Amino acid sequence: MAGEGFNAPHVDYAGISPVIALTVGLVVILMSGVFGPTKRWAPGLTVLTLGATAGLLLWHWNDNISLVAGALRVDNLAIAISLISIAAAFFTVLLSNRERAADEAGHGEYYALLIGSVLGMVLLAESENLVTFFVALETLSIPLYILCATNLRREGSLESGLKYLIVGSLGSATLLYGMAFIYGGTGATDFAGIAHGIEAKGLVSDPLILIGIALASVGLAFKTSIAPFHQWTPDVYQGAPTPITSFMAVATKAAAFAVFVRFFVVALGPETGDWQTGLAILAAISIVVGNVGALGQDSLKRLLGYSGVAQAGYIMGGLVVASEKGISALVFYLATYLFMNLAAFAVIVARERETPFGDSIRAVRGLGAERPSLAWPLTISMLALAGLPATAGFIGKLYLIEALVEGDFTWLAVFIAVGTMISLAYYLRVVAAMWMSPGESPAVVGTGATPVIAGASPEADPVDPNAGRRWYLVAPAVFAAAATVFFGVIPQPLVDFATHAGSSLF
Amino acid sequence: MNIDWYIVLSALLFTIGAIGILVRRSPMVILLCLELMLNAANLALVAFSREVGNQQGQVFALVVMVIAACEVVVGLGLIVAIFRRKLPLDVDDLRELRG
Amino acid sequence: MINALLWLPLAVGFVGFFLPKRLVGWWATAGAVATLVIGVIMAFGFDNGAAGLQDTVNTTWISGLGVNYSLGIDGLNLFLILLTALLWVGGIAFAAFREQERPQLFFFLMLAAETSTLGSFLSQDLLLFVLFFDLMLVPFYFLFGMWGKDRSAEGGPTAPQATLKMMIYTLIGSLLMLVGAIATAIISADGGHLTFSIQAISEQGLPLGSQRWIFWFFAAAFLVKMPAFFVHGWMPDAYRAAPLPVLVVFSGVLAKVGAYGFLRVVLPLFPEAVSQFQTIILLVALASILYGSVMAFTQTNVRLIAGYSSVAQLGFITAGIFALRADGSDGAILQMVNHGLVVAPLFIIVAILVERTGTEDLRSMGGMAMRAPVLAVLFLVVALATLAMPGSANFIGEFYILNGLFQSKIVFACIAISGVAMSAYYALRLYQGTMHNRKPDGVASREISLRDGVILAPLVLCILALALYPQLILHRADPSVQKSVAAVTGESSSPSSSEEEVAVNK
Amino acid sequence: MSATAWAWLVLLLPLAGSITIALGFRRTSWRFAGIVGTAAIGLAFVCGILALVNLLGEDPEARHHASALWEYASVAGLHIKLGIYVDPLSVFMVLVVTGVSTLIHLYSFGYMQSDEGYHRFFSYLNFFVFSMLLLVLAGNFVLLIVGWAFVGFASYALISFWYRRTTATRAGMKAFVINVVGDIGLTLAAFLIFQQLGTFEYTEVFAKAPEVFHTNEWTVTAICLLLLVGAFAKSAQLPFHTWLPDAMEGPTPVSSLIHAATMVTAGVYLIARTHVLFVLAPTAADIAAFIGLATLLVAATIALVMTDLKRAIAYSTMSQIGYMIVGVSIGAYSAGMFHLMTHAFFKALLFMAAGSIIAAMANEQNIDKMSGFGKAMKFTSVTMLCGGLALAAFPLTSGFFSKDEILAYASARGGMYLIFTILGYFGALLTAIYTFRLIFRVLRGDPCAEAQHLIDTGHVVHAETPTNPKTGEVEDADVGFPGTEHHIAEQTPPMKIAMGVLAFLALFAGFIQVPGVDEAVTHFLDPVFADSPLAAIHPSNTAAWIGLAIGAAISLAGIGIAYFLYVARPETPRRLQERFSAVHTFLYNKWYFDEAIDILIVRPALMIGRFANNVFERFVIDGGVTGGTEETVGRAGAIVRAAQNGIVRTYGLFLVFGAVGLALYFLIQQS
Repeated sequence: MAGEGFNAPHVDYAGISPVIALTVGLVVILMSGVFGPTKRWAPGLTVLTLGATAGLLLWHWNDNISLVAGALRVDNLAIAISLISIAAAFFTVLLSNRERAADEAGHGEYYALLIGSVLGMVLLAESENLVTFFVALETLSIPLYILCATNLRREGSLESGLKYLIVGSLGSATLLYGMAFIYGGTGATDFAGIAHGIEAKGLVSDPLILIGIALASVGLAFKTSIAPFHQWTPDVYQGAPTPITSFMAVATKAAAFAVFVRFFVVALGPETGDWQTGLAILAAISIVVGNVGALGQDSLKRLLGYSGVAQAGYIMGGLVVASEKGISALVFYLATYLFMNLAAFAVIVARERETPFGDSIRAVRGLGAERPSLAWPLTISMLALAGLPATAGFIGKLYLIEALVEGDFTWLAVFIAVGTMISLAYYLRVVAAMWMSPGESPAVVGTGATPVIAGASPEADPVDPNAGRRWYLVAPAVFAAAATVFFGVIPQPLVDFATHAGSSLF
Repeated sequence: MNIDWYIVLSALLFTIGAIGILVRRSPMVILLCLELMLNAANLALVAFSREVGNQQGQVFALVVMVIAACEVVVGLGLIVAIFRRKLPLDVDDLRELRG
Repeated sequence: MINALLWLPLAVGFVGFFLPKRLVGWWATAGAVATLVIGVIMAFGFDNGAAGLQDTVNTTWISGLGVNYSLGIDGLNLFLILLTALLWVGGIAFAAFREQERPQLFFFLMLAAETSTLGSFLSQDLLLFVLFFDLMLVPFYFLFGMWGKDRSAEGGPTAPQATLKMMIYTLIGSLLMLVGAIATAIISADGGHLTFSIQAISEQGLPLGSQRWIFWFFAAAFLVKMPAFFVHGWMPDAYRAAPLPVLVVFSGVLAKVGAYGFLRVVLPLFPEAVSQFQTIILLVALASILYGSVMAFTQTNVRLIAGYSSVAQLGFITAGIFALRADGSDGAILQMVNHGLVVAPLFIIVAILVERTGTEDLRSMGGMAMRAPVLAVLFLVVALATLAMPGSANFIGEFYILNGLFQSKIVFACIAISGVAMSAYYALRLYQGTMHNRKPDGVASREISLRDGVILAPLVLCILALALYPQLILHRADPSVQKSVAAVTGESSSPSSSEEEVAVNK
Repeated sequence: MSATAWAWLVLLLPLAGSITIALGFRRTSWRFAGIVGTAAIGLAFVCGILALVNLLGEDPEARHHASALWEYASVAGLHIKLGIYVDPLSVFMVLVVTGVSTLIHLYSFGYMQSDEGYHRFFSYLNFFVFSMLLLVLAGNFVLLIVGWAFVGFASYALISFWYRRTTATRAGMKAFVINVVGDIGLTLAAFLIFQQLGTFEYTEVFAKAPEVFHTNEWTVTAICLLLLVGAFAKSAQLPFHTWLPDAMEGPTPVSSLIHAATMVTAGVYLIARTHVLFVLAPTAADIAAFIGLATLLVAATIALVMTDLKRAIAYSTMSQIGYMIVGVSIGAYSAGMFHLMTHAFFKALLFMAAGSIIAAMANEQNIDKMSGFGKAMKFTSVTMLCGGLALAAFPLTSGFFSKDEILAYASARGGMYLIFTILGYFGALLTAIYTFRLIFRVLRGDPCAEAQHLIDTGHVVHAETPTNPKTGEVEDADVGFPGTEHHIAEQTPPMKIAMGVLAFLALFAGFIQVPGVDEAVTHFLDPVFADSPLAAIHPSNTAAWIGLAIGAAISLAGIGIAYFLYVARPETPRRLQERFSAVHTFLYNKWYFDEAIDILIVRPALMIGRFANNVFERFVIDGGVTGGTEETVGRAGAIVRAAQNGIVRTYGLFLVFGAVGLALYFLIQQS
């Protein structure tokens, strides 16, 4: 129209530079996949992208800026969580080395999808508006649906992909519907506006918003695999290619919790008292369900899936109290969770490749004698997950419990204690398998029928008898384990990191 | 005209979609039902946007359509893959992972 | 100095990994001896009169969480530390004399266990105490599980099962204690500066309401550890599984940590709750005494005789503490040391007997005194000390305990003392059953080897020395004990003593 | 040097002896052990004499000294010193103990030759003497308990000296456990004393007790009764006596030292020592007296039918201790102590004699199999006769004076205490009978095989394969005596000296305490008991002499009856047995005390134990506490895994339900 100049929203390119970096990286890798063989340098590019992004994020450390008309916000919480996701992605790249899934999907696509998912996570951690929130969530999920299914030769892989897709979409649909209601109730999509709307009316008045919150929290609980919305977790964890599982276990949880926190603390901040108990109950349920579910699992990935449910319950504690300390504890725990899990998954990958037992617990029997360099990391990670002292896991639990008790949720703290106690039964089972039972001679068991199908690389990768010595598997395991112990003994740096992240919301 | 009717309709659609997912066993149909649910949400969004009188809802709806498309594409891709693996196209038979 | 005492064993253990298999045992022994020497030196520097802590260390560990790294020595822990150092020398040396598989790992774990045990005795920060308290279990988990005895042949559990049982049992308490500890700190701080320093908290005080439940969280941890009657379910399996050199230190020291915890933590921090639940705990103690004794004289497995006898002994110690009189607690401290000093040699002797006879069944032992007079004499001294023969320090210990109990709760004392008669029976039964009567075939009645003698003799000498001069421990422990007890009774010193002064003046 | 210094030396010497022998057991010869052991005790005796001299040097009121080495365990208001208390009473005991012990060591020197465990034996024996001296010299109740328990242990160790004999080990265990029960009694008494008086020191206790307690106040009565538990357990009074007969499993010198002369009389000493308390608690004192009386009679009756030589003597010991208990309880302190002394002499002597005979019988102890040793073993039979006469209170022997003094006192005290006099005399009659039953059965008659063998060859017989006379199982030789080694019974000089000296004392020791003439013991002990009102009571000399006359008559009568039964009409006993078979079996089974205790205490305890072990531990602890938790958790796990059925639609369902539930929760919680 005449006379009316078009005014685009001001965009702070410095602020969104990490996002841009990721996007560029994604496009480049994808393109490189289109032109010519990428097996060699796709991983390199990925690492490069991740590194760049990490750098850009660190550059914004201690900033607190709102981007794109309040659609995104870069603050320490976002950065911290993004860094965790990126670290997870980085480890995943290492673990994906010589991974069959990557070959079958084609490396360009595989790593592009990985970056895409990371992009979603970074956005999710930053998002401060229902729209960006939803978009980011899907950007995170959809690549994962595919990645889960990339190991085409294994039925489980496809199955997990489809299951994840169906249940996941159901979850996001629910979430979306909840968002719609919240929008309807408050007339705003940005968290600040929602907070205003709620403050104006008060939750009590408006069932619309209540239902909205309920549905929204279902969606979030689904992504963070909080019981009873956890059921995809074990199946998908087991079915997906192990590197992807490790990525999901840590990164997805981290990002989802980030937005979980932001949404509840910022948007629903004014009415804290109304949702705390609800979430606390969810947390308690998942602690119980996760821990008892993990008992007697033979698949390590499945076991870790259930344990992930329980851990999510613990982490939820940090959100429940919605205090600065709580959020810090949550971030701290997520950070330690990164190390604890990756150590375990690295070992599982190695054993998958060098023994015919896949991810069954049989694969790690006698590991202590056979491969100490793998046994120690797995042991440490198990002890840490069980929250035993001198590991970061203990400090994490301590942090959470302290926050809970301060926030008058001592009963949830007791739940954590009891849950931990049950968890010993399965964590130590793994440890016992490694140290206290003789190794199984890898009988020549076929690695499962691998029908040759179009679109998949013809060569089925053989069991690699030396996987346990590959630097790209041992190094991550050892590093993660070392970090777990280090932060168990000298937690101060990580505590500071967490407190910075936590304080940014208040 | 009162907004309630729109909400009721969208709720109806949403429920139909949900029930569809719960009762149908063909992945295809399930995908359709998912579409249905998302569109129910869209309807709600648009309606609300009219009520509260800002455009964010409608923008949101547009975005959702894109995302819905992506989901369907991925879904179909998986279905094709499953089909090529000669696996049953029945979600109930895909239960190797359980327990 | 105190840091050296605490960390030296661990350091030695680490170095052990880089030594050849032959040497590591001796290296470990040397390390343990060095630790003992440090301990003795500190004991000489100890100011007997003082009630407060001496040569303390206190630095912030995790600022955000109010956790300090603070250690200290006073009358309560001085001799327990010496006991720990001494018994570890015995246990390690005893193991060093024998073939161990994976010696580096074995001795590393042993020394790690020593460090964590010393830590729990030394730490003056509530959370540090809890940390070490839990940490103690980890090395023992591996020691029992990896070098333990598989009982599945005789219908018992395998070593890993037995240890898992122990872990879960003991961690029930410990984890609840973690929650309790945090709650204690937060409640006592309420809103103010958060600290876990036992000193500070005890000055701050807690409201009775919170004392009540926290008391039970702590009591659970300590009673399970002892073990007390009804939560001793882990003990028989664990004791039968444990490798004997490890059992020497385990039963010699770890049980005491629980009793020590009552004196160090529970009495000063939850005085009202203590006096409120005194009777209940006394009942538990009484049950432990009777049940332990009764079980001890029906067992036929020599390990279990010793094991159940410790249940009874720990019952006495608990009773002494909860007499809530200075003399009772003084006796308890003395008795902790005594019991450690007798039960450790007892297990060493049991180990020797098992080597000679090839069985653990008392009924198929006997008649060894003839060819092994020295062993017989050493055993006799130990046995007499075990049954608290008047003239032994154990008698003085029990005399003080029972006197305290008698003056505060006469009925309990009269029932408890029956345990003395029973102990006479089972201790002699153990001695006669192995040393006297006919020698069954297949029992190689050989004299104790010089090397084992070198280990056993010093311990027995300690027993004799203490028998001549128990005052050594009593008057060093007394001031601190008076302090702990005064926290409950609220009097500067025990009522009897004041009345005693009057009486003397009269 | 002061009396206390000598007393410390008295304590030190036996301990040193014991340790020296123990340490030297590999390198030194058996002679060395024997000499060192005997010498140590002998020197201790000398020191005792010197202490006595010291004490006599002071004026009677000042004849008590306390001395402490160091604070043994003194915190929190308890003051327990390592201290001794020297006064006429303790010195008197010291002299008796060390004196008799010296002789018995001398005897053992010969008797235990050829025993593999020679060093062990003397080490133990010295340790026992040390403990006994600690007991009598202790300056406070804690140290008393220590000595009390030490002698208990020593007695255990020596009873089960031949530890390959299950009979011996079992007897030892029995003795030890019952003695521990006694210790517990003492300990509780100590606690109560501390509660009331705030001290354990003798001097303070006895000083304060009269101020604090009223007569027959329940506390002081309780204290005394608890003390009595200890005293009776040690002195084998009813119902704690059952261990004493079994204790005869030990070597005979042990029986004569511990289970006749010294340890078993500790109870008497205890009552005398704490007479202050008993004066304040007359009820308790009377209870003690009556139990003593009962024991006296019961034991005497049993002794009448015992066929085991040593056991018979053991029962007579019980009954003689009964006399002493009666004495010190009713207030005849010095009389009681005097009887303690004389009894030590003649009973030790009797055991020694019995020992030689048993040795000559190749460890056979059954008197039915013995006869005619009068000819075979002259010396032994003479000494045994001396002992027997003293025990039977034959006129002018030591036992004659001591026993009658007690009874005279009882009559002098009058009232219900006359019972003690009357029944006491009855007991004396029984005593005379059973004593001479033994003597006649063993010494007279024509020699049995073993005796004959001894006469012919001059050597005692011994079985090629020695067997345990109790069970008949074959001894395993490497425990030594009674081993294959050929050993001489009475011939060795040391044994003869010991027996000779004791025989002399048994006959003539009485003359130091002749009523109205010289009452040395009484005068010496007077300062100790001066504070007791009962000490004032004193039978008039005439009464005492009348008593003696009656005693003499009874003793002679008893001997006469015995002669009639076992010599003149040897078949009468059998007829009596058949006539009163019920009575006989009852007595022969020792009034079924063992059985009663077995049913009332031992079996229940073991049953509880088995129950706890097989039922409680397995089902409640393992099944209930542990298993229960495991099961619930496991069940929950099963449920969760069942829900995880792999069908995606189920997951959807859960998700939807979850959503609905959550929505409802929010709505309800809000409205």
